[in-house]
Order: sequence, then structure tokens, then C-alpha cells
Amino acid sequence: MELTAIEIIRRALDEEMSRDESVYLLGEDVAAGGAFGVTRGLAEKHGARRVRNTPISEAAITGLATGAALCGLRPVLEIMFIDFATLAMDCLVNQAAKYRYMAGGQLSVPMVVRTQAGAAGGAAAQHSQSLESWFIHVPGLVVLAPSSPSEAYGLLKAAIRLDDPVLFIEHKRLYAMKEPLAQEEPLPIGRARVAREGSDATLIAYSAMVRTALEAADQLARDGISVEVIDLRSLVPLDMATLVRSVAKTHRVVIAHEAVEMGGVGAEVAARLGVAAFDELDAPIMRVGCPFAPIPFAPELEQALLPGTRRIEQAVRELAS
Amino acid sequence: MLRIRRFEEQCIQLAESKQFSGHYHVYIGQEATAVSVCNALGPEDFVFSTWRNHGHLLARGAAPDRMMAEIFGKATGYAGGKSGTLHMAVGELGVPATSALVGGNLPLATGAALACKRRGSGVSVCFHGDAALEEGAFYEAMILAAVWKVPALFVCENNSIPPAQRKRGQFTSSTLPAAQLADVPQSLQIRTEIVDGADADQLAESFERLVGEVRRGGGPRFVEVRCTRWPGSFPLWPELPDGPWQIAWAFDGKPDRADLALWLEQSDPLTLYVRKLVSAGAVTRSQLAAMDARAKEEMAGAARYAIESPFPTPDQAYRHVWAEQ
Amino acid sequence: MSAIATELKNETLVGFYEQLWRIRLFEEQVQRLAARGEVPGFPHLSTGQEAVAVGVCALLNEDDYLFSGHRAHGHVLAKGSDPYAVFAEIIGRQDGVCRGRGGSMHLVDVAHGVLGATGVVAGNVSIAAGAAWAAQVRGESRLAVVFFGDGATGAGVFHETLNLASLWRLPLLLVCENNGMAEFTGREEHSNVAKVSAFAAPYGIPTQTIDGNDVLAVYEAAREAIESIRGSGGPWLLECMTYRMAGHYVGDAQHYRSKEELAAMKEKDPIDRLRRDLVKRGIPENALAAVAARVKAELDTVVDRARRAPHPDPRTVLEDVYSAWN
Amino acid sequence: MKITFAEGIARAIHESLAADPRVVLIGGGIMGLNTGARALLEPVLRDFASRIMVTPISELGLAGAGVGAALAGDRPLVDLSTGSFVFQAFAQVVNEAANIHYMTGGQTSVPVTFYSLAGRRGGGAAQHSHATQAMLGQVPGLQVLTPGGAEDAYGLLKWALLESRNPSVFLSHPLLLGETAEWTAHDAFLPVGKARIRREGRGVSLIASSIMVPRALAAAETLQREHGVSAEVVDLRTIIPLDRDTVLQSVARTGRAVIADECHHSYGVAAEIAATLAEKGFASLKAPVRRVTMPDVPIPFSAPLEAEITVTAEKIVAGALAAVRAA
Repeated sequence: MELTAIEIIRRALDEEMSRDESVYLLGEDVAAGGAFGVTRGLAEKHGARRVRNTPISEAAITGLATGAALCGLRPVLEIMFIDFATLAMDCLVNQAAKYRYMAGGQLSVPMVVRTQAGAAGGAAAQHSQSLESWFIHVPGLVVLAPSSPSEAYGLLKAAIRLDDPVLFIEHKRLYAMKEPLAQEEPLPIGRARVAREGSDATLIAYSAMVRTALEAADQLARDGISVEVIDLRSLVPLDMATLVRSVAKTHRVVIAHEAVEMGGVGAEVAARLGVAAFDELDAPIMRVGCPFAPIPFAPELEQALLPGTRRIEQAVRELAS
Repeated sequence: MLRIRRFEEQCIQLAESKQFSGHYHVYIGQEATAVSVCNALGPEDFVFSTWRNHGHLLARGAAPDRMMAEIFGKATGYAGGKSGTLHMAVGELGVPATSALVGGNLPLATGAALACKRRGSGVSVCFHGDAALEEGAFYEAMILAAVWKVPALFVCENNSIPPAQRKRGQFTSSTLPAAQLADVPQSLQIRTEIVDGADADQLAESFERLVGEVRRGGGPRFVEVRCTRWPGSFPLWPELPDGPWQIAWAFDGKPDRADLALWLEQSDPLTLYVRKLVSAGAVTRSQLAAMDARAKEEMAGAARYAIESPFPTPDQAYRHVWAEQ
Repeated sequence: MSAIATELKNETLVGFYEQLWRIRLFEEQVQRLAARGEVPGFPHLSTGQEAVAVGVCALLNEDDYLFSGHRAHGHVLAKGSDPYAVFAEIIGRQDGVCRGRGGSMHLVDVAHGVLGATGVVAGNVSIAAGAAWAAQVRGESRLAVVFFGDGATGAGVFHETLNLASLWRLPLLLVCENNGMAEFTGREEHSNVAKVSAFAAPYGIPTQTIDGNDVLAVYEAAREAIESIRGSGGPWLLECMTYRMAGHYVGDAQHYRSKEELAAMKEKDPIDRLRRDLVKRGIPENALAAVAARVKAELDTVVDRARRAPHPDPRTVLEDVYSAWN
Repeated sequence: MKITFAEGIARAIHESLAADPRVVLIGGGIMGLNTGARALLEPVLRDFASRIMVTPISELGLAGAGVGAALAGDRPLVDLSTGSFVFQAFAQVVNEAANIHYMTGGQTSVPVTFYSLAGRRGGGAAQHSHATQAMLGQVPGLQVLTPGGAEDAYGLLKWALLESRNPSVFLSHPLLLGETAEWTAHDAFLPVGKARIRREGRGVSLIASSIMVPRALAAAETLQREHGVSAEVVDLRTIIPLDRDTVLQSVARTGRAVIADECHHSYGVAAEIAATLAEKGFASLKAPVRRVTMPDVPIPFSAPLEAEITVTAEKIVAGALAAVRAA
């Protein structure tokens, strides 16, 4: 039966809280359901002690969650927009990510920071950014970017059970998706998913861009171009084996993401494939990302900027020709 | 104040009819604050606002039609559709940038005040809400302003206070355990005052004096304006309880909804001020009606202008990332 | 002689005396080795501020959580960490508490509740609040203490944490060592608020400003604070006025301090003050001298062993970045 | 005449303060704990004391104040001290400064310069050794200046303070402060955004910036002397704007590329350049592009561990030889 993304993600949180006493929810208005309604009803069910509203102090509440994780709790902190995580960078980059290493293995930080990212019409420059590229450059952080509600369900359960700090990025367009819950088990972290088989080109994407990639692949199939679409699921750790296997089959690769191209996931994947699959490549590796500009308010400008099916198709056609 | 009220009502009606997209915030119930502060400012002064900026911009002299066009994301908007309502700014009116992060504009205001002090002219005014006191940026900006003794006026529009408690006693704001919000800036050794957001005359007098003190190099000031959240702004998307404001509500007429009626009596600066002007004989009911008609027409015109304006062409998305050298 | 001194047994007071000497001599050894280039990086010494560490930590249980800033040696030793393992860490050896990965500014010793020093000013004040929250929700009588300098009160996150700790009534002891210096400039140039305790008042956080160079005064004030916290009285801010005798970091010539200032400082030395109190109580001078000599010998052997300890094997450099999968 | 990197910085600051009353310093540490370099700032303290704001330790507030002062017509230099501390100020640097020109539709520009003494310094451990060019390099609207020589330290900082109309992060480096270079007062200044070929070569292109420039030059010497390999050294000078053309032209000549950078391996500056080569230089590549960078590890404290992960000239040589022999 069809469930909304909000219900599916809430169910993952609900089940993990029932399964493990040490799981706590923290964040602005989370006891009142949270900005997007994901945590609605959880305070009533699991008790106000385990679902706590916090003041609007991103630095302090991220530090609080880190400290609690050091001492045996498994906090799940919601930062309302990834744009606001800029206020918590010291806690994430200098403290949480490095505690295990600096302590020579004595400590771990089993904390999940859930945050919302990406453009969804009219939120303008400080509420629409895709900023995963900063965090995937920080050794010690795990970064997950699910492409659909049931993917989010499986990855969130795995993230909560992991002993490392996880940045869990939910694209705003995920919330508009409805689908039946595919399976009820945690998904493996660090293993990509072949979303669509194909032989002429490999199209790599993650988060909401996977759905756009599948649409582009359908268009291309009508012109006889068979495209294999791979959903990365996890940016750190990055599943290169699956990517190399696919490129060895198709010999052409396009990487698509909503974040700016400069220094994005596409750059790292291209650099690694440039070494690991050098002899398999028959054409340049193409990247399709957002041009180097902030996100404008006007929906027309936002659409003009963000990479869509048209640009992906263009890139694949250029390679295939 | 009337112009601001009518502008915001237009916004709500246009939003409800899906003419523009994206979340927005209205200034209904706080008009007296923006007007009294901006009346005390000159062209070389700076104003920093937040996502709830329409009232501040109008009081500072921004054109309603270009503002509405920006809210619509049109090419004729002040930022050509790039800022929308959240980040609306008007450089030539001394509103250089508007942050949509809670507390994001506080350090900016301190920095601008530093530049004013170095130049020997101008003051820097920072409008913010009570929630900004939960952000570290608030303390860093306050401490810097105090240590550098810069001409900064921090105007905290505390719209979280139930009317019953407004006049007397103590009340906290949002999630501050402080007995009184004003205790926090006072603990940072910054001269702090509390003003009633419903009393236009008291606001005008206070800000005239305070801007003068700051301009003469008296160092920063913090003012907590206690205003009460307008009932229409409680739901996630603002709505007009009982329709647009009516002059009659200041006199014999009453709105149906009790909470709105109570709010008008205890907290609405516009209703209270209009009643005072008429009873003092400063203006007649008919002059008032004429003024209101002009305001309504001006703001309806702004709506038309926004609706008819063209969207920006896609190539605009790539412009203004860098200032040309 | 303060009332507290008469109340405590001789053996406890001599214990304080020994612990003050241990920290002082430990820091002297660090300074000596640093001058010879044997200590990588730039360690920050707590010379002169020993009384705060000893006075507070004497009241902590082993499982209470301790956090400190970049001047952490004294706190870590006073909490009970093994001087050998701490010294080995400061000179980057395999036997160090963090196996050579953390160093002076990131000392962690979980076995003794030391959850971490930090190199970022005010970087772990909010983390300490998190540890306190964890203890609170589990209904433990444990508390978290965080030491920081007055410079940290310039950081926004410090004020965010005061607000949060007060709002949730967290079992958190905030200890500010107000040595009137932040790196190289005096406090008056940093903030117009002279006393750090003023920041706590608006949040209804009980606070006290005491002479941080008198270990007994520190002990007495800390006892009142800790009893209140353990009785779920919520957070407490203890402001200890102290004097940093060593420079901001090893090798800092402190040219920014006048000669008279340095001389006056010597007079406030916490060790001399306690020695005078103990002699007045009838404890013979030579017994105290013997304590100091014993601690000196203990540390000499510690340092010798640490300097002979093996360096970490470079091949292990990629370990401990992640838990499970890498 | 020869000047050091630190002298270049001190001279640029002094001359800028003298040239334009709008220039103001927020925080004046600049040289970190290097007492020799700090002394170079004496003339600045002597002549312009009133234009150096002494500051509490509040990186977020300082950065925001710098942006605010720039909005009000000043040209501030904000000292964010150690590289790792830029994260405290991230919200003001990347969410405010970089976005304002665009968000206001071009009405307002923000000529602020953030000074950051970043990179591995020896014994700094995890929280004092950050190289932040990769993370800052992903921010549209922010210029990231990474001089590798004293003459560029002077030129780029002076350009940022006096001429740039956009916000910049000037990435200084503790181990570069002593490096020297030839310099004359009226140097014809290479435009910002143009890379500099520090050494001509035919066999392999060594692409570097900041601290990697002197190490790449040393590697080039070793390659020539001991292996007969002629290496070209491309000094990027800035990460944004990134001079992709000069890199592509160099690799078109040599057919082999090694990119040396001090940020972490994954998702770093080297990845962006390697991807650009894979995309636009595909035809001229005779061998896979080699990245010589820090591994994905927080910086350990202990000296032998830190040495293990440091990007040295020897490692650049090994990378070059692997590229040359791969064909």
C-alpha cells in the first residue's frame, strides 16, 4: 500500500527507537513533528524525554549530540536545512569526525545528523543548496544520500546502527514521493545499486537525481541507446567496484548531480575512473552538474540552472555518437 | 503604517490565489516599529533586515511595485528575481543585504557600524526577532559592537509575548530560560531599553532619542520592542482572519473573531494610532478614508505591475555570480 | 587558616600538595624537552593554574566526564590519568593515551573519564553539555565538567550552551580559569565584561568568582557546586581568577608582561600558599620537602621511560578513521 | 631583490593600508606563532594602529563584521588565524559573503578578504592542520587565492585588498612564510586567474599550488637530474578562478599529468583537475592522471605518522615516474 516519504522515514525512526533504548531524537521542533512533519507523533509514543525540541542553536545542538554519542547514546539530530549546517561545521568537521582517530580508537560517535537539501522551487539561495561536497571531503564522516523513500528507510536504519557519525541527506523532492515500502531491512552501507540495466553507457547519480536519470534513460532507450543507471546511495564510502564493473561493460560514463560541478562527487568519481578504468574508456568522462552559481529565487531561473533530463540526454548522446 | 498593512494584505491574497510560490512572512502588527525607526534615519545610514523584511523596506522608501515584482520572481524585481522575498535588499536605500539565517544579519550590522564609525558618519540598524538570541552570532556581534563602541542600534522585535503579560511582570521569549529577554544584552553591558510595540508615539519618541545617542558616538544600544504576534500569522501560511483591516474596527465596528478583536484592542499599533489621531482632531474620518483609498490603490497597482512584469530570461541565471572587475 | 582547612584531614591536604607538585614538575619536564625540540607542535602549559585542577578534580568520581581546552595537562593528571601515558602522548609515542595520534591538545583517557581536550577555543563546551545530557536521561548521578579560559566566552557557542544547559537543567559544571589573558592580549581588550560570571546571571545559572590560586578555596566552592549539581540543581559556573605563569605556549617570551607583574605572580603561587597553610597546621617542613622530592623522582623516571618508548609504526596511520567497514 | 613570503604579506598589508583609507584589519595575528614573521608587522602596528581592530576569539562574528563593513564601503582584511578555525566562520563566509552579490541581483558587492594560515605545519595534529582549499573551492561567488611564491603572496594579497570587487579567502601557509623569491617594486603583475609556468618541461606536467609549488620544483629537479625526465611545473596561483586552459595546454604538450595538493585525496582540488583532464584533455592523455595528495585521514600528532602522510617532493617524483612508465 502506498506510503508518503514522510511516513516511511518516520517508520524507520519509530522502529529503531522501539528496538534500541539509546536512540534519541533532537532538533528544532522535532517534538512538534519537525519542519517537514517527519517526527510527528514520535514524542507522544516514545516519551518527551527521548524526543527533545532544541533552541535554534545549530552549533550547540550538534555539539550536544556529539557529546551524548561519546557517552553511549545514539542521537539522531535534525538540522532543518543543510544550508544551516554551516553554523555547525566546527562540531562536525573538527570534533565529531575526528574523535575516534584523535583518541587512538578509544571513542566512537554513533550520531546521525538528518538534514534536508536540494532545490524544490522558490526557496532561493540560502534554503536550496546541495552542499554534500564539503562533508564527503572530511575523513571520519559517513555521507548517505538516498534516492527514494524506501531507500531512505533502509539506509537510515543502517546509519542509526553504525558507530560512525553519519550525515544523512534527504532531498526535499523526496518528500513529495509516494511508494509502497519495498523491504524492511537495513541496506548495506557502501554498496551502490544498479537501478536500470544497460549496455551503451553508464549513468551515475544519487539522491533525487536518480529519478531524473531514469527518465533520461527511458527517453534514450526510445532512440536505441541502452543506458545503465547506477544509484550510488552512499557517497562515503564510495562503491568503486560496482562503477568499474559497469564501465568495463559500457565504456562510456556520465555522472549527474544537482550540486555544482566544481569539486563535486562527479569530480572524484571521474578522477578515480580515470585511473581504475583508463583502458576501458572509449570517450571522455562527462559530468552534468549545476553551473557555478548560487540558486536564484525565480522558479524559471532555478529551472534554467538545475541539471535536468535534457542535459543528461545531451551528454549521453555526445558520448554515444 | 497603512501602506505597509495594505501591501502585506495584497501579498496574502495573491499567495492564496497561487500567483507566486515559495514561503513568505508578513509584518502585520509591527508596522509602527519599522516606521518609527526609519523616520529617525538618514540617507547615509544602514538597515539590516531578515526574511520578514517588507515593512522595513517600505518604511525605508522602497517602491512597492518593484518589491512585489521581486516576490513574484520577476525581471523587474529589485534583484531581477534572484532574491525573492527572503533576501530582498535595496542597495541604494542603504539596505545592502538581507540574510535568511536566524542571527545571520547581526554580525553584518556590527561590521557596517564599524565602517560608519571609521568614516565618521552614519549608523547601522539591525532588525531581528527574539529567536536570534538563541544563536551564537548574536553574542559575538553584541560583544564586538560593545568592545569597538560602534554606532549600532539592535532592534529586537519580540513578537512572542501574549498580550496579557505585555505591560507588567516578566515573561520569557521562545526558548530562553532568561527571566527577561532584556537581561541577556544587559549582561553584555549594552544599554538596553524595552518599548511597547503597540504605542506608535512611544516608539517614535524612543527611537528619535536612541538614534541620536548612537549617532553621537554613545556606542551600541539594544531595544526590545514587545509586540504581539498577529493571529493571522499563526498558521504556517499567513491568512487574513475576517479579511483585510477595516478603519471601522478602530471605531464602532468589530471583527467577528474574538482573538482578532482582542488583538486589535491590545496590540495593533495601526488601530490604536488611528483612533488616537481622530479623537485628538488631528485627522477626520473622511481624510482617513481618502488616505486608505490611496494606499489600497497604490498596492493594487503594485500587484498588477508584478503580475504583468516578465520573468527573467534563463541566461540571467548565470549573471551576478561575480562583480565585474 | 580558612574553615575548610581545619575540616579536612592532614592526609587529604598533603594529597593536594603532592598533586600540585606533580602537575608543576610535569609541566617543567614538558618545557625542558620542548626547549630541546623533543616535543612536536606547541604545547600549552598550566603552570600556575594547578590549584583549579586539583581543587575541582578532588571532588570528581572516576566516571564523571571531564572536558578541557588546549591547556589540559593539569586537568588530565588531576583526574587520575597515568603521567607516563600522558607524557608519552605529548611526545607522540606509541604508549601515549591516544597512541600518538592526539598529542597535547587532544588528550583522551576514557578509562579515567577524560573525554577530551580540544584545540579549538570553546570547541567542546557544547560537547560537555551533551555528555551531561546523556547522564541525565539515563538517570545517573554522574556529571560533566568542562574547563575553559576566559577567551572562550567570546565564542557564540559558549552562550548557546549556557542557554541550553540552563533550559534543560543539565548536570554540567563549567569552570572558567580567568587568567586575564587570551593568547597575547589582555582581557580588557577582548570584552567589556570583566567578570565571566556575569554571563551566567541572565540564565539563572548559579555562579561564584573565587581566588583560583588557593586550592582550598577552589575545593570549597567546587564542593558546593558539585553537591548542587548532583542534587539535580542544574548547571553551575565557577570562575577561578588565576594567573598563567608560563607563556601562552612554550617558547613564548611573554614580552607582553612587565617585570613587576611577573614578580607579583610568583607571590600568588598556589604551591607556596598551601605549603604555608600546612606548616601552620604543624606539618614539618622536611616532611613536605620529602613529598616534593618523591614526586620529582617519580616524574624523572616517567620522562626517561617515555623518551625511550617506541614511536608509532607508520603503517598503522590509516587505522581508526572509521569503525566497521574500512 | 629577494623577499620572503612573510615579507610579501607584510608589505602588501602596509602598502594597502597606506594606499586606501577603506582598508582596515579585523584581528591582526596574521603570522600565527612564527615570531620572526610577526616582527615584520611592526611597521603596520606603528603606522596604522588605529586601523587594526583588536578582537575576541569569535571567528563567526569577525567574519560577519568583515562582510558588514564591506557592505558599508570598507575593504576589510579579516584574520581568521589557523586554517581549521575557518569552520567556525563558515556560515558568514559561504552563506553570506559569497551569495550576496547574486542574491541582490548585482546591487551589492562584498570586497572583503579573509586571511587564513592553513595547512600541515608539523605537530599541529587534527585541529590545527586543515587544508581548506577543496571545501572553499566549491563555493560560487568566493575567490580562493593560494600563492606558492613570495611575489604572488604580495601580488595576490594586494590585489584582493585594493582591487578585487568580490570576497576572497587568502590561503597563507605556515611552512611557506620563509620561502623567498625575486621581486621588484613595480612588478608587471600577472592577472589573477592566470596560472604561472614556473618551469618549462616536455615529459610530464606537475600541477601544484601553495606549499606544493616549491615541492614540485624540487621534484622536477630530481626528475631531470636522476631520471632524465623533463618536468613542467604549473603553479595554479588561485583555485578560484581556476585556469583550466593553461593546465590543458601543458598536458597537451606533455601527455602526462601529476596533480599535487595538500587537501585530502577524495573530493579534493586534484579530483576537480583530474576530472577536467578526463573530460576535456582525454585525447592528449598517454597515461592515467596521477593524484598525489593527503590520504583520507585526520592529521595525526606523532611525527612519524605525520611524516607518513605528508605530500613530499619524493612522492611527487614517484607519481611522475609512475605516469611516465605507465604508457
